[in-house]
Amino acid sequence: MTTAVLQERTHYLNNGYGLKSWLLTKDHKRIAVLYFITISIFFALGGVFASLIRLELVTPAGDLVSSETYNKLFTMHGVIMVFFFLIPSVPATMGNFFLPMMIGARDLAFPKINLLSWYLLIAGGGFAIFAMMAGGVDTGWTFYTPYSTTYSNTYVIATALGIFIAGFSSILTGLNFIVTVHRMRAPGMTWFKMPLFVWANYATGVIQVLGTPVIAVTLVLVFCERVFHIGIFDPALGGDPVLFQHLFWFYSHPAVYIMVLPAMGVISELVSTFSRKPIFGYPFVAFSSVAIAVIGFLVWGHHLFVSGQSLYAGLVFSFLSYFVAIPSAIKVFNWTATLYKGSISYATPMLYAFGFIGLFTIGGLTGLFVAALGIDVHVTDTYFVIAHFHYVMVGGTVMAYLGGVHYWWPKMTGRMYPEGWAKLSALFIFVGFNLTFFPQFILGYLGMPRRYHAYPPEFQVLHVASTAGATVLAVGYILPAIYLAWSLRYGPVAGSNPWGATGLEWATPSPPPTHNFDRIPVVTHEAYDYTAVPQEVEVV
Amino acid sequence: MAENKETRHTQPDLSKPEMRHEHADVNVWAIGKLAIALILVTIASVFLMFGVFRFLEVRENALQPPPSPVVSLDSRKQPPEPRLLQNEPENLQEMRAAEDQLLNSYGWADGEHKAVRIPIDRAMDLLLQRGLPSRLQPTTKSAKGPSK
Amino acid sequence: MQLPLFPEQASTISTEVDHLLYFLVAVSVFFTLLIFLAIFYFAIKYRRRSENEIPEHVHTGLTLEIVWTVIPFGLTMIMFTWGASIFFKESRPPDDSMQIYVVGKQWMWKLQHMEGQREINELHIPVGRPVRLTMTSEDVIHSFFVPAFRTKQDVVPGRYTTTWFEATKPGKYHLFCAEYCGTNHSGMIGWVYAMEPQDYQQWLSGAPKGTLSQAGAKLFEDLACSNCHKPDGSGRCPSLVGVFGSTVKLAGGGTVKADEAYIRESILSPAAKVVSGYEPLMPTFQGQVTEEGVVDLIAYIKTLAEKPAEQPSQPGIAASAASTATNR
Amino acid sequence: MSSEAHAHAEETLALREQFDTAEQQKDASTLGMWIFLITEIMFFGGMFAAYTIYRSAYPTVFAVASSSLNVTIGAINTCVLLLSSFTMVMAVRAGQMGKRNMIIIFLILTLIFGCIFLGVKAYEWNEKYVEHHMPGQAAFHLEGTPLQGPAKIFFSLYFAMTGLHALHMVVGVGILLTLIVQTRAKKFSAEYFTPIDISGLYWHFVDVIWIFLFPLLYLIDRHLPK
Amino acid sequence: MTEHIDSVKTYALVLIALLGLTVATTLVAFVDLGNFSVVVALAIAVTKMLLVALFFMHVRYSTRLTKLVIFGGLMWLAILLLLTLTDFLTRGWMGVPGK
Ligand code: HEA
Ligand code: HEA
Ligand code: HEC
Ligand code: CUA
Ligand SMILES: [Cu+2]
Repeated sequence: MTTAVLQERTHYLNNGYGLKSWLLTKDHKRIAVLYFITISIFFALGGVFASLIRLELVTPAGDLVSSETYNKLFTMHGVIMVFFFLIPSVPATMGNFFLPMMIGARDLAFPKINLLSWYLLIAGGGFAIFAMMAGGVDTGWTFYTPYSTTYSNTYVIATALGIFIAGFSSILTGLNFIVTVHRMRAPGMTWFKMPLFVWANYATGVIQVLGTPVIAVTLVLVFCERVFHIGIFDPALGGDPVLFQHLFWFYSHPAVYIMVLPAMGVISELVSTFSRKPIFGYPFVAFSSVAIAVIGFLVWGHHLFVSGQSLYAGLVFSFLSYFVAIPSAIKVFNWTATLYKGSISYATPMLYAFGFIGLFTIGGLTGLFVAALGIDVHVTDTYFVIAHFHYVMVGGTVMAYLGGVHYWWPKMTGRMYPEGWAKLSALFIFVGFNLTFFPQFILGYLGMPRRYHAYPPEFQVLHVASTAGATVLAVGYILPAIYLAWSLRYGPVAGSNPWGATGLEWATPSPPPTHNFDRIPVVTHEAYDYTAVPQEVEVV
Repeated sequence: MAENKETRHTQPDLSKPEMRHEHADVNVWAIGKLAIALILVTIASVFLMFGVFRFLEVRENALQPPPSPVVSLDSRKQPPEPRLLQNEPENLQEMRAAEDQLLNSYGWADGEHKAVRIPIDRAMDLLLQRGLPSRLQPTTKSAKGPSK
Repeated sequence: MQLPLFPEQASTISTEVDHLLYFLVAVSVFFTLLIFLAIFYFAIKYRRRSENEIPEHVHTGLTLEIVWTVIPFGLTMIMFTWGASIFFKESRPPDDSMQIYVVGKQWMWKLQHMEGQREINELHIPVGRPVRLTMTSEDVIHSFFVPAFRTKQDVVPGRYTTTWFEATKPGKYHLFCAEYCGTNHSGMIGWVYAMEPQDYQQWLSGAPKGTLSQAGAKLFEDLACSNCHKPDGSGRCPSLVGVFGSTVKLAGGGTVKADEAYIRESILSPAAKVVSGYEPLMPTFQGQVTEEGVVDLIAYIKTLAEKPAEQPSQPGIAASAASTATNR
Repeated sequence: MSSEAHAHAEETLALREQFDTAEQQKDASTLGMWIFLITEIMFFGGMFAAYTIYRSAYPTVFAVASSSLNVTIGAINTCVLLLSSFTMVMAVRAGQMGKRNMIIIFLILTLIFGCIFLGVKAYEWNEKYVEHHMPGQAAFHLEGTPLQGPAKIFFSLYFAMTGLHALHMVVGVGILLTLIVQTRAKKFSAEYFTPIDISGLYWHFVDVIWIFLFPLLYLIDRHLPK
Repeated sequence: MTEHIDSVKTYALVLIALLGLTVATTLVAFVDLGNFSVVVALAIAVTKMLLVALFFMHVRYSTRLTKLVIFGGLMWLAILLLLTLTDFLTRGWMGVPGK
């Protein structure tokens, strides 16, 4: 299969050239590629801020940057990573590309709205970048009032507007996914024959639709208060800053499940394909995605335990926070059980899946620490919480994201990634990650507060270890950027089903044609039935 | 999640457009029941917390030192004199201030406004000038200047 | 090269928090090892031998699913109850605790002892005695955090929040501000000195300026509270004698316990809760009195209690001392 | 869908290529609009939550501040909006029957009622501006009195909620105009009138929001003497 | 798809009911029902919402999925309000300022 043959066949990549064919495309696959480029840039930007933070924290005294700059660094790092990288990461790239193909549809329900979602993310990102260039924002990614409304004199409004617009991108993506799954499945593709990746993205869509509007209106109220001093959150006029925290976290906890659920969907695919076995307890794993999405809306008060919230509410939210942990436990155990008596291959995506299950378990279990009222009083707003959420977000979602990128790379680009380099970078990432964030658990329990530009000298050794880990991690992330770009030109040509996977997306040539399927597939087999793996599609 | 009853043996006739996508949707009735169950569990846990709150409160109150009898009095009244000093340094400091005030100020020394109180320094100067009403031995002249 | 790995245990609650931590660490290590070892074992035992090998079907039963739902649920309920009981203990100061007022202000802590000592970024407390902090902020949200005591409580502008601890070990412990509050958030730190009781008394009797309640009395005059609030309750304003700690009947029904938060609210936004039988005549003193001023006023109002039936005043200095002590 | 009707409707049917049948497309659009309306419920829900908290915290102040709003105008405005809902549903009914000129008549009527509502709203806001009830204004009418803080919160909630509602009305008016233009361009038929149908849903939803705003903002404890 | 088409009479009746309820809620507000008046106002508003939704928004004939979506939306609004109130209504139960 020489590269020449590849050029002739028209597929979604060479079906039209030039800027206009990309910027006005309605093809869900092209929009996915646009998203992929956008969020990689935001990830790099957020990563640069993270590296500067880690460099600053090498010394106890705040001597690399001024405290104003440091405050802007971690704020921009948090805002860009959460709103412009992690929330769109899996749903907007792999979700957009593969959800329609997995259920046998030609495209999403509303392609024009799908393109609008991308433009909204770009517009929102534009505002955030403008705010950053013009002087940055220093309120933390949580924008707590009254600091964000009255005392901060940085570009709060521009950043809030950026997040407001990007929020609608997330809402419309969620809406698109929900309608597509309900109305556009191929004949025979009942709900229980759908791949678990589709279940996870469906549940994520539900959260995006129900949660994001609340932060949108909260940002509008912050905007009004900052411009008109109207007092909804201003204590001097009788407003209550804790009300802002309630409205902010009503969205922001479900938002963390927006970030992790699609990643869990990817892991279900990887674990099944690379152990060549149907997922153990398919209905339980499918249901736990929806359960996490729903119960995720009942627990936001666990971010307010010491914020002045009443003790009674603390009891209620701590109790419900433990409810939300059970579906995650069910998922982890079912993934591990799938490996039993499987035929396990060590391809890079599977290494990332192993990494995800291990690190998500550690991250999730530390979530149980901070959900316990007695412990959270001591560790809230310390590096313990930083370690908890980096374990589940960076050790979890980013690892699953990279696993998914490598898994579907041959299908998206028609090229295979270099296996050797991929395994090396996975190792760098796993080692670098643990060296960066495990010391932060110890720092946190010692009492090192978060968002500190200077700290007492006795914490220095752990900070230096964490920064050393961050450099290894940075190398780990830069490697894929290089060899994946390299593989576009020089990578070996991939077949239509290099992994022998069962999804409908593998029943199309790599890269797939614009209309996905010549004939609408009829689904007769159960999900993950490895006796009926779609055979190599002969390239015409 | 029961999907539509008849299992699909025959191949759908793809020529007709309606047959080109799956119609079996989610069993809304089952989800409705789940939603109701979720609401009940949430409300139940909110009230369960009421029980936990009461239980912890009773347990905690038991550990508290018994309140001193004085406190049980109606807080509007204070026990009769003499009372324990609650804040010794404060009381000591106030007593000294009161004494200084008495010693260094002008004022009526008695109710009938006959005798006057004058600051101690002033009194000492006057005493020096007037000399002490010494007993009859004229010989011991006061060491200091002439008596007035 | 210092490398502490575990914080000091310097308060009664710290040992209890650490015991819960050990339990959680044990559960986490167990499940982490369980998952990691299972992955490694399965990955090696069932590694792919040949490319087209299809593993036989494994029957997925319901029992296993129930087992790994019920066990984690049981564990979480233990974690919740244990955590909740510690939290309850941490939130309820003993009745006999020593009162300290804390005012957080952008990038410094102002602490006031009842005896009048005012400290900046430093707090001297006796060991073995529960200390209760009533805190508020003059600008943004701060958070009073002493890692060695395992206690933390946000300090919210516009209302009071409370925390308490009882030091068990004399020493010098870090005080941090844990809620982001702007440019110098990392500079808003200080020290808590836990001292033996005798050292504390010695420190206490250093050079107290006017006590809190004295400053409050002066303010009560300056702000003309006195010409509305007469001790005998004449005129159209309620007497404040003995109001602190009593339950006040409100206009429009309902009662409220007159604690520090109620008194503060009556001063800064009187319209919020109006005493039954009175008109909301009282102007707001928002902006005319600082947080410290409110704290002084509260300290003064606490001392207002009905004078017992007037005893024959003993003559001489003692009388004046006794009388001055009571006629504030 | 009988087959011959299906063939006839083919050319007027703007069937997007990713859908197989018109019914599937209509279901998808309706479901999509309803999910969008749910996001609107949560959008306004945030403000309703703030309203609930502050009303329970400052009941008397909210009653006093609410009494400064003009009830009669509010009631009339509510009736205007209900009328516009009626004409909107009549337009949708006309769409179902494919009667083009009836659609246009009722759309125009809905447009008129919508503009009346916005006009009355503008008048009310201006009156508030004149009476210094705007929280942003320096000479806020209750300045200095103890009620000043919470009253500002009531009025900021009042302006935020009615403002965003008015903004949704303006968007609705824009949609109505496009619909009128499209109907005149013969885009719709008895088989394909989905844009009118889902615009109707949007319009009725905005009306329902006002149905809750009116009592919650205007009618707080009106029985109390001023 | 020949969806059921309502008669003008039904719509007119619903309109009259809505207008009537609006007048009713305005008048009721001037009657002192204590804190019961909020309940009445909300009850009237909910009935008006149901009228508009069932008749004007054709929820009566729409798919069960649409009804579930509406029910879900209202339930989430209830979650936001209820769980926020578990904080604000229980402040001060510990008798300690701030808890
Ligand atoms: C991907 C993101 C993600 C995920 C999935 C989670 C998952 C969880 N989180 Fe976390 N969290 C964040 C992102 C995330 N979190 C962020 C960003 C913050 C801080 C934001 C800020 O302040 O800036 C935060 C903060 C945060 C807090 C507030 C800390 C503080 O600021 O005081 C709390 C408190 O309860 C919490 C709890 C939990 C819980 C109980 C889970 C559960 O869902 C975890 C469940 C998983 C498991 C339990 C592991 C798997 C189970 C087993 C291996 C079986 C054994 C299990 C049992 C015995 C139960 N998180
Ligand atoms: C959501 C996702 C996310 C991600 C991925 C990360 C990634 C990282 N984060 Fe963090 N972080 C947050 C979310 C995230 N973070 C949040 C929400 C906060 C709280 C903010 C606040 O308190 O307000 C926070 C705060 C935070 C802190 C605490 C700051 C403080 O409290 O003072 C620290 C400190 O060490 C830190 C470190 C890191 C590091 C070392 C990484 C590393 O993983 C980053 C490594 C990545 C790189 C080095 C990028 C290099 C790669 C390239 C350049 C190639 C790619 C480019 C192409 C493909 C084109 N983060
Ligand atoms: C113009 C007269 C006026 C002035 C000046 C005034 N008050 Fe008041 N105060 C009142 C009235 C009337 C009430 C009862 C109505 C109410 O609760 O608002 C009251 C109530 C109070 C209460 C609650 C009493 C209770 O029984 O619950 C406190 C405490 C209080 N005032 C303290 C102060 C302080 C401290 C000052 C000075 C800084 C002050 N007042 C100045 C008129 C006044
Ligand atoms: Cu004060 Cu941070
Ligand atoms: Cu959370």
